[in-house]
Amino acid sequence: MRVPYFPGCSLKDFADNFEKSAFASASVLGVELVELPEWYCCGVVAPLEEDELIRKVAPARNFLRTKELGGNKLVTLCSMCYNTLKLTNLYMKKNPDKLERINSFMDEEENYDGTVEVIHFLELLRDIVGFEKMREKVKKPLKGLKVAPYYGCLLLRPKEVAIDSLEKPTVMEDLLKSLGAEIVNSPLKKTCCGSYQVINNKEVASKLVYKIITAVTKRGGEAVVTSCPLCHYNLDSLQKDLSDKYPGYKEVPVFYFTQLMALAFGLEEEVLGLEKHEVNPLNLLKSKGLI
Amino acid sequence: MRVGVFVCHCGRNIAGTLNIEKIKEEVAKHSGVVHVEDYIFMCSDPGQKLIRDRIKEKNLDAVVVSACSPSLHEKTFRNNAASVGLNPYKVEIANIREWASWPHEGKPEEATEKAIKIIKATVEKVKSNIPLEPLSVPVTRKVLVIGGGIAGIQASLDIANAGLEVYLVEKKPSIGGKMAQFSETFPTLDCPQCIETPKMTEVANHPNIHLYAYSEVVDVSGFVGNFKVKVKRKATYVDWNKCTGCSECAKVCPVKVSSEYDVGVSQRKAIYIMFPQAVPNKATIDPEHCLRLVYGKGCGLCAKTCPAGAINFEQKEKIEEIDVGAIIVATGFDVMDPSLLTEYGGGKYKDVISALQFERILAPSGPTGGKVVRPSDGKEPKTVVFVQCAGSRDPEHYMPYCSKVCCMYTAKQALLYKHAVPNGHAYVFYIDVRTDGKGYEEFYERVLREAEATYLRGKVAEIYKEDGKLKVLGVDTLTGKGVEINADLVVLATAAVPSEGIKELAKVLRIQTDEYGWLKEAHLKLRPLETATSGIFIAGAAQFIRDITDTVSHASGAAAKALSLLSRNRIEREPLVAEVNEEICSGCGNCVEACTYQAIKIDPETNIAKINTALCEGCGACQASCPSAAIQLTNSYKKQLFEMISILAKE
Amino acid sequence: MKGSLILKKVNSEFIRKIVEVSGVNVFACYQCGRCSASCPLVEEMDILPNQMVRLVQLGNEEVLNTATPWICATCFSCTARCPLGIDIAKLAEALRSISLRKNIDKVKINQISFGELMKLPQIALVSNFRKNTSVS
Amino acid sequence: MEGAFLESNPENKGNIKKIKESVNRFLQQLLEKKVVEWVLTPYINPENPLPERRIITKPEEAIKADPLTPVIPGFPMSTFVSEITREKPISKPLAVLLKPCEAASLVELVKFRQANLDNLLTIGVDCYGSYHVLDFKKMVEEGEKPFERMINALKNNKGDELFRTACKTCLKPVAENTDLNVGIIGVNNLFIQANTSKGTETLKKIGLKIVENKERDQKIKELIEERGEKRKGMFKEFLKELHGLHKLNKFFEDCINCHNCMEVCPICFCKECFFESELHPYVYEKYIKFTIEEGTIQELEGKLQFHLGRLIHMSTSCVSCGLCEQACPQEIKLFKLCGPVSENVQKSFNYRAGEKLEETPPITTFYEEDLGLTEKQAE
Amino acid sequence: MAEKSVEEGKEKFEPVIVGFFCRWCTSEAADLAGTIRLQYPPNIRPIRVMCSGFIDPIYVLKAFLEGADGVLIGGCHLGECHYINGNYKAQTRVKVIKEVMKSLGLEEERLRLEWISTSEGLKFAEVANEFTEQIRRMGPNPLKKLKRE
Repeated sequence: MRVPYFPGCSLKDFADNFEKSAFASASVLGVELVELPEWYCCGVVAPLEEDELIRKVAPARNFLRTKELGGNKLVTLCSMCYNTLKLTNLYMKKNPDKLERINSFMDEEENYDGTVEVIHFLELLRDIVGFEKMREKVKKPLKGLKVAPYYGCLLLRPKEVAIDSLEKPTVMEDLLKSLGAEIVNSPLKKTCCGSYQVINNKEVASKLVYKIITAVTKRGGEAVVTSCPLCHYNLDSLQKDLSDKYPGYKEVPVFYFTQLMALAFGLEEEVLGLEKHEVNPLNLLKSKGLI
Repeated sequence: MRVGVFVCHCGRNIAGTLNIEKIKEEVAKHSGVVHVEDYIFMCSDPGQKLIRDRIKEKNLDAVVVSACSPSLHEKTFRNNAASVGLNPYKVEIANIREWASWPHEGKPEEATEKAIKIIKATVEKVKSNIPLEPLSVPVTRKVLVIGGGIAGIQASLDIANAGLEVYLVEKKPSIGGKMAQFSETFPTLDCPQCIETPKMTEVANHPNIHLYAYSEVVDVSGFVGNFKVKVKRKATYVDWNKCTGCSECAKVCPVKVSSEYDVGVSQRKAIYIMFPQAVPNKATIDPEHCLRLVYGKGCGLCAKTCPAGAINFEQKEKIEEIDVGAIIVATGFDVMDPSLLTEYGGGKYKDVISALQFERILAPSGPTGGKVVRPSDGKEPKTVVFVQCAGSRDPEHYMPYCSKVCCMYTAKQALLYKHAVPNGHAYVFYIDVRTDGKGYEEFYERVLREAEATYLRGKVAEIYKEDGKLKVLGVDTLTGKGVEINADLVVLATAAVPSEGIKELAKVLRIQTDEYGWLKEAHLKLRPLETATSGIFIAGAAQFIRDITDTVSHASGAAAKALSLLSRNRIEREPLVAEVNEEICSGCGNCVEACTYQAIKIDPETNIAKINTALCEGCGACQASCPSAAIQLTNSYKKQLFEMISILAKE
Repeated sequence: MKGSLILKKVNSEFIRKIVEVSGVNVFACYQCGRCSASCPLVEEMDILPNQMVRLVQLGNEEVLNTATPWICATCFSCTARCPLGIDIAKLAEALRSISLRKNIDKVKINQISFGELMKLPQIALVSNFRKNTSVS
Repeated sequence: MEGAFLESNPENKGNIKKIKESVNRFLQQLLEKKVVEWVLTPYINPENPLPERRIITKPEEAIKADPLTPVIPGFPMSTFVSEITREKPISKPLAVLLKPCEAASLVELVKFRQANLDNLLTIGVDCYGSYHVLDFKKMVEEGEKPFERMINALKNNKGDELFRTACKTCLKPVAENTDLNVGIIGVNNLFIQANTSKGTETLKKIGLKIVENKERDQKIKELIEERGEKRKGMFKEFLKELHGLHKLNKFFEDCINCHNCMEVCPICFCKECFFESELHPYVYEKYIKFTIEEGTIQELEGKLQFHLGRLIHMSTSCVSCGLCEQACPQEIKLFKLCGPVSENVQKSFNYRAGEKLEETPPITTFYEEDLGLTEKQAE
Repeated sequence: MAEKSVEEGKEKFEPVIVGFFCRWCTSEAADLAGTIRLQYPPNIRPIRVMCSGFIDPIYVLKAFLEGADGVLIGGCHLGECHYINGNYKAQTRVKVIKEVMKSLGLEEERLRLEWISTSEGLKFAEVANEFTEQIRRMGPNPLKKLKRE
């Protein structure tokens, strides 16, 4: 199966381990993510103003490229790209007059007709591949690894774009269970990590990360799993300071779900890009006999 | 055809805008019109006399009164004409006030033009009207009351005391409804056992009331005054004629099931009496859990124990048919299942409960004997958080409406809790406190002083368990601060919702529900006790959530409506029904499909449509479905419509 | 914010502007405060999200000088939980936009140290600039 | 699909004479083996170039049956079936041979209780196309053989310019609702296709060997696809020709209000047509009156009322047989109107007339989803 | 007609609209509009019928053929029909007519179906205003021109 894929900025640099592990595990499942030949910034954190349509042009271009690839589904890995593209797409579908104006901004290109569907890689795995099929491909079950799924905001909110139940999501839990991991359910799995506020208000983000991580460790969690490069950055890198600030603070490694997939599928360690992590996951993985 | 047209001035209401002389002049030219006359108030005594005189003098055989809306005076003018021997259906109203003079005040000429067209079209209609006599049908002077809560009980007693027979059908094994589950009632703090139980007993002993407990209405046919009702009497597996209600059976029954009456706070047995004061006070076996009934053999301990030999595992359900003239629907309400409120941990945490469950915990006759303990570990909760509007006033996620009684019962519960746990503390999250009833505001004030509860103005965001406590995340909008409370027990004032199965029942009764399932009244303001189907009335919270005071008043109102309907032996119906031209009918059955009331059948002998005029409501859907003009509505014939259209459509 | 509101005339021009930019009908709000109860960053804000809505309802332009819209991380918790379906995240965006369109940037790239810049994921930088600067 | 080959002798492959003989032998067997008592079929009329409709009861009569004839002479077969079975089901088993459009209209008539299928064995006859009665007559008179012409066109798969417009755009070359089909499309030999258990039983009773035939399925599919393309283009053209009141008026310029189109229409089953009732101005006296009072205008209104009104009545059930066009003495191309309009109406209700017996016509059912409400409410 | 305002040398076109109003809701709404003196154009000529489900499509056709420039059908909101589902029937029938009109380029916008309940006097006036304006913009029923030719 070949599916058009939108990477977005971070997947090409900061989070290239996310992309690499996703590509590798996708190919185990017979899925080929075909990168758009030419792509534009998603417009990060959906442009919400009603009166500035120019910000929605880049997503429209991405959808045109998708159609040129001969697809009508566009897959993203990054939660923020997913959210932005999906929201903008829905906006264009709901407001044909606005879509017309957006189209008028792209004079040389063909008009976008609103027929592309944006899906997150998690949805593809759940709805098209199926977790049962994934279970068959597991070579190294993540036995005994207590992981806490962390959704953050943008996969679930607002409700128009939610890939799962808003209040009680299970997609990551089901995925990780199929890999053999043990699930730790934290009530803060939908709480914001501080997002881009990490730049202006590092303290704010830091406090949130403290809450999120301690809620996990309190419940016996050994690792956090996410699907967003920004969540990953906040949850991973801000922990260093927390150890200094709070005596007895227990650091936990943060993974992208695709890293755990690759691990369970028995792929080579180098696709995981574990060296990029601030909180070293090696000890944990070794202790569980996973590397 | 000799048509007389009478043009009313309605003071200046009509004459102030319309050119009466022009109207008279134009209308007089219309074919068939032999007399035109105007008067300042046609509906006044002299005005009516004028019409009567002209009918006689001019030998009129049809009359058009050009005046106000037919919904105001159609009856008046028809009766007036009838008094001098003109068939009332030969009188039609042309509405030139609401439809011409009033809405076009600034355009007198166009308005006059429009009025002339309306009058001419009405003249065309009345010319082809045929004289009709009202249909008179006998009535069965008995009433069916569906639902045995306080509404059904009150309505049944009112009707039975007036001397009419009542069939009271209740789906549970006992009557009493929600009220029997309450601890104490606001604002008087009476216990329902003291005020409802006597009424329940009265129902059981009343010679005019046939109580069908553990029964359901499965089919209703017929029409006002003549309903035929099929009632399913479910198998109780206990011969109620023998059962004495001694409860020995329940003592020996080995199966424990969550109690519906206690809303899961306690357990009952597979053979059970709903509660000690149940009426009828008879045992019922729950076939889904009884070992004998599930496996078809074994157990049978109850049968061995029963001193009266009342247990009968072979009992079958029965369908009984009853004839009634009116039906009162008093099916009440339910509360939203707390497990739907996932963000509040409903259904997930044992100590997040619904207010109805808390009623049972507070009730002196409840499973804990009135001792307030929490479900998870039986400990006394020291911090209780009440969350109001849980599922109410939330069009985005749940119910958009205000559930109306929660403010009051939450206040009551906070007070009763304080009485039971003097060193405990209650927090109440609210959006607005609504106390719209006699003595309610006073009661709320009493609670504020006496319960020492902390009222927080804000809606709770979410609840989760942290370190053994229930963490409630809320806000106090008055101080502008976020709020976190670590609670022992959370009580959700879950939204009131229509009772389960009401939509199916409404279908059986051919009455309407609104989008949530509340029964739809004929008119929200003026006919709140009636449904659009004549002869079927609503009592109590089935129409919309209401407190006990209002429910009882509403039920008495419904009873009065039913009594007034059945005060005579016959009732009259409008004779405007469909009729078939057998020569033309090809028996295609389109009309059968189009008829909502199953009033049309194809006669298998002749292959021609036949109408049961008793069932026909006169909507005319059949005539629109007929490709030839074989089925038509009396006095709305296609010919009439065609003539009217051709007048109105021309420039 | 102290002082009393002198409501001689509600600044409907300001409200109209907000509605135009956000597409949100702020009058629907009945001030239940659930947005504030749901907001993970509420501790850092000078006024609560529901108060932000309130000020807009009153047509009070002072809302532009509060920190709240700038602390908002667009996590949509408020939007998702609002019983009336009011998109409060959109409202915050509109408030930011109105300020930003006066060419006032809330962050400057040169305030971020080079080390940080190299470390931060691209997504953090771009999203921050999108929300906090007039360059888009 | 399954069914049986009638012609096992490979030497006779595609022999036109043999095809006719085989079908008739099949009908003969139906009667001989007492599968049915009667067979209602087109029949050679020695007096007239056009076939007639006849009920045959004796096996030997089957020799002159002409079920494959590429013409519908006058009324459709479904009207005959309606006449016979409307009042009560027939007493003895009867086989009826129907062209696909006739079979479809029969289904609609059953829905409107105008025909009864009890005791009926319905046999569809593949129809590659049929000729206008006048063309057919002329051909016969001039010594050309219309049946052979049609078969040759079928064999070469090139259609025939002379086919009726309804046939050129027909998407139902094979009947969908019959117990059996006499198959000539997609087969070299004659193939009797069984669609129902009753059909299969019949084949067994006659002693035919039942086989699968996928090749025919494929060929039929291809034919329908090819026709579908053509139909799309032609319908678009037709509607363009009729677009707007002026063009419509021009279209009906020659209409003489004879109502032959209604008379022959298989869907128009009313005992008295609403448009011929006293409410309508083309009743003789009224017609004169209007002519005197308002010039000839009423004529136009009367025509439009009749044709548009009829369209409103029957477009939900129209089976595109095109007989209205054939019946028009003024040669008004009525199929250009009812074909595409009915298709649009039926599409909007997601309904196809004559397709399924259990489907109710949209005009008698009031489903919310038909009206696109579910979508609206979801918003 | 009284006000013959002159527009570009032409008479202002005053459309004729035939209204079929359900007696349980839209007729009542029209009454209400009058009672509270809402002003709307006098172009709509009303017929009070039992139910929108009573309306035979042929009536609509008849109105157009008699020269009406527009037809407005008013019924109860879906789910609120006095006869339970008459308005669904109306909707189906209107859909057939509209589909026929649309296919033949007969300006199906000249036919409008609206749900107006008893209490919606304001909506009635708004619909009357808006529909009259719409028909005014569309111009006269082409049949009138055809008749004159």
